[in-house]
Amino acid sequence: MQGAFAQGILFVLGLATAATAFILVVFLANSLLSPHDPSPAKDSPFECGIEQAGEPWVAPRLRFSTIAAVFVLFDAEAVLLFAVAGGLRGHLTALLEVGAFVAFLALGLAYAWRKGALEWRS
Amino acid sequence: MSPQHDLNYHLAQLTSDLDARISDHFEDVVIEISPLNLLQLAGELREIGFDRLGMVTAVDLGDEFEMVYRVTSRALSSSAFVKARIGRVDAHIASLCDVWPAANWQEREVWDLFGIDFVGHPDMRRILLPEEWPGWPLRKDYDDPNVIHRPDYI
Amino acid sequence: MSLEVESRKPVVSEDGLPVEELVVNVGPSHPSTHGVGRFVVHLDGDVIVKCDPVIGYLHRGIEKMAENRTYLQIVPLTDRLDYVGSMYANWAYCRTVERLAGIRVPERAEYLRVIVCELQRIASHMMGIGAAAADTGAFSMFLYAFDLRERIIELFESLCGARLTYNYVRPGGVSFDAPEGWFDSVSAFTAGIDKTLDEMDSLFFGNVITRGRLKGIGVLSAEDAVACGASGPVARGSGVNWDLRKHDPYSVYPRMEFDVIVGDNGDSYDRGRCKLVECYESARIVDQCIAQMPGGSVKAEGLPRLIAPPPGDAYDHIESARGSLGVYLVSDGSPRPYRMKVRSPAFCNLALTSKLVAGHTLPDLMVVLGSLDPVFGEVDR
Amino acid sequence: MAKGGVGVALVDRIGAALNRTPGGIILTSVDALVDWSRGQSLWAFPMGTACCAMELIAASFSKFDFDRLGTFPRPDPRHTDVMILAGTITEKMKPSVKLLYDQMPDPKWVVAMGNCTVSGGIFYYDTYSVVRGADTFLPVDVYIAGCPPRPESLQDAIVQLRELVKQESIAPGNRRERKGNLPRVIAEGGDAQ
Repeated sequence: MQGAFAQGILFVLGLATAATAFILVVFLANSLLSPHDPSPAKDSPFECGIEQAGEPWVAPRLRFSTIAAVFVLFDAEAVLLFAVAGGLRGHLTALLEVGAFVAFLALGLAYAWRKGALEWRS
Repeated sequence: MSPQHDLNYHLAQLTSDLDARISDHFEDVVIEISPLNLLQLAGELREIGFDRLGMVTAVDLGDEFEMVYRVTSRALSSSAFVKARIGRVDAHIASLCDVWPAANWQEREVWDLFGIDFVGHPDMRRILLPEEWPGWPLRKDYDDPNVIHRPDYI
Repeated sequence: MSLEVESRKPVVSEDGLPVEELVVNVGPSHPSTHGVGRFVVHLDGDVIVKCDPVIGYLHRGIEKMAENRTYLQIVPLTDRLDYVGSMYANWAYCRTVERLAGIRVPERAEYLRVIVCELQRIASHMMGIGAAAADTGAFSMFLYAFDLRERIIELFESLCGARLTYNYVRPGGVSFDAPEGWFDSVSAFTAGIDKTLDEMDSLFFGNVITRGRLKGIGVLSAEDAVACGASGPVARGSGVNWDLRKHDPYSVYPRMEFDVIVGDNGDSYDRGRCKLVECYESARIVDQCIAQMPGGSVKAEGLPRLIAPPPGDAYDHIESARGSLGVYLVSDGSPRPYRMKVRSPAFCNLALTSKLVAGHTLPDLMVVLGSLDPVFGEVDR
Repeated sequence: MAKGGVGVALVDRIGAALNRTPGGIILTSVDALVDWSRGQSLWAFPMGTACCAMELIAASFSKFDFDRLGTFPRPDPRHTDVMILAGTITEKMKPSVKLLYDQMPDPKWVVAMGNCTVSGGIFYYDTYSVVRGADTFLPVDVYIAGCPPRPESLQDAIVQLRELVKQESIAPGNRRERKGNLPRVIAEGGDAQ
């Protein structure tokens, strides 16, 4: 058990270092070999060939906040379901418990849907 | 009444009210009118059935401009040219945007290239050339230093 | 030239709160404005509050140039007007010159002109539909459409040697007679076209995503279409039954058997579909032309080398892929026109953008532009 | 790293160091590798304004297939190496083209496609709003004649451009110096550098 465990750890460490090494080499080579010629135009935002019209920092619209909240809620639920999904196989009671959890959230979704929270435009 | 007869009746009535001169040109009718009652003529034509304004353009005749409009009536299946002459200095004429919205951009183009002002136009700006372009290019007396004129081979 | 910055004024957002608009330049260099148009879009969230088209980035002053060229030298200029459909751009100009100078065109030349113009209409529609499809994400449709367009360009290349700017239709007829076996290759092309068009129809217009994206976007009522001077598939998409080939017939179109495709609810879907279904009709016209093709010369006899029409003016127009393309010529008796005005359908159709787009979201601007299918050589002249 | 300051110094020191090795063998081999990889993947910014844009589209589609040359059209100047000027440049469009050229990262090249960009072409005489030739305000590397040029000649231009790419070097000494934005040919009275 000990050998297999160590082997697993070594494999993960090896993979991690190989990945970071590859990325570092690419970035280093890129920054070293490419000519650096910074100019104000290069830093200006690209807007189809015209200087930027107006301030980009505009307050986001309120109506997007509802759909964002609903998304975060059900995204968190999905994460929890992934965590539990592994142990569900073969235990009926566990299935019922998770089923109740999902049912409550489905009720919430139905309510939000009917109240029009999912409408893209009010 | 056949459409053609219907059209002649209306046109005859037009000449008396607005002293327009009617003549034929290939299969179209040419209505020459003074710029003062152009707007009234346009309203009348719209009632008769000329619901489509095809073309708005100007011709620089040297001492004065000639505005040329072409209107089409699908019901009467006939088309008519409307011509009006305006003086060269401080050229202006009534805008037909209220009668036919199609005139909006075409009048802006005539303003842009000829410098003819359209009174009552909702958005009188240059459309093709940059805003601060000097002069009116399509006028005959437009001289631009960096225009290279084509040598006369023939 | 000032790349001016728009002034921004607060607007009451849909949520009822006073919030500033975001002004975005969908500018001259943008993949889905089909050329160099710039649309200054005032956004509330992603809803377009106001869209102000700025054009003129390809204004070369062709009308001014025409005043210093003879009537024959202007034909290559008209190629560059509607560069996606140069054949019928030439034809519109040549018809006006023939009417002005009283030139009679032989029958065979008229038939060749109709064949070439109908093939050009299919090629131009392929460009229009393909670009519109690419804007909604269906890039494979662009490749399909371009494959069909390339086959037509090959036919034109074997006919007059050029791929895009043909200079083929001249005042008084056409420049070359059809080479040996050209009609057979055209017939082979039109025979196989129905299958390809059906495929494209189901691939793009049958697709549920396209229906979702295109239906109900940029609705243009029939009265607005006529009042705002729209013509061609843009007007016919709204139910306006007006096609110059049928309602103001010219050349040999009265002898042709074809029907006018009219949409019913005037949204981007109908405009696009009208273009595609028109291609079936064009193929039918080409077949009929080849069947009725007379013999004889392709150029008018006794044509002076230097056309100098009597003083006067003339206007003539044809049904191009974008609408009624008209040319108004004023002649003062010299071999150079005194004034040339091109009535450009793309210019008038593009004027509808700000009206059609208000209230839709930003991606719908691309869909509406795709359906209006502007070609900026003809818009800006 | 300071804005480009230290990075540039580092590159120059390395380039100079490689240069001092006997015969600069390492430098030239690194250059060869870098230039080869750049030449094989020149992403194009299609500055398509008029008819040549149609040929540029036709060239990048299935029949003529630009992609086999590694040239992929990208609508954003940030992702591209070559600006392909396709179509007439008018006075109103000129500042936008200049701005887009400046926004492209180095190393960058310009291909002037079609007579209008080479010399104003058919719109040379009698126009008030056409820029007669892109090299009056951009350093053009490859000129393609034709109105519009055939897609094959456009692709030949990319192949020729690879010769120019091979002149680039990471060491400051060898780097092909650009005399600002003035076109080299006209700047030195006609003798191409």
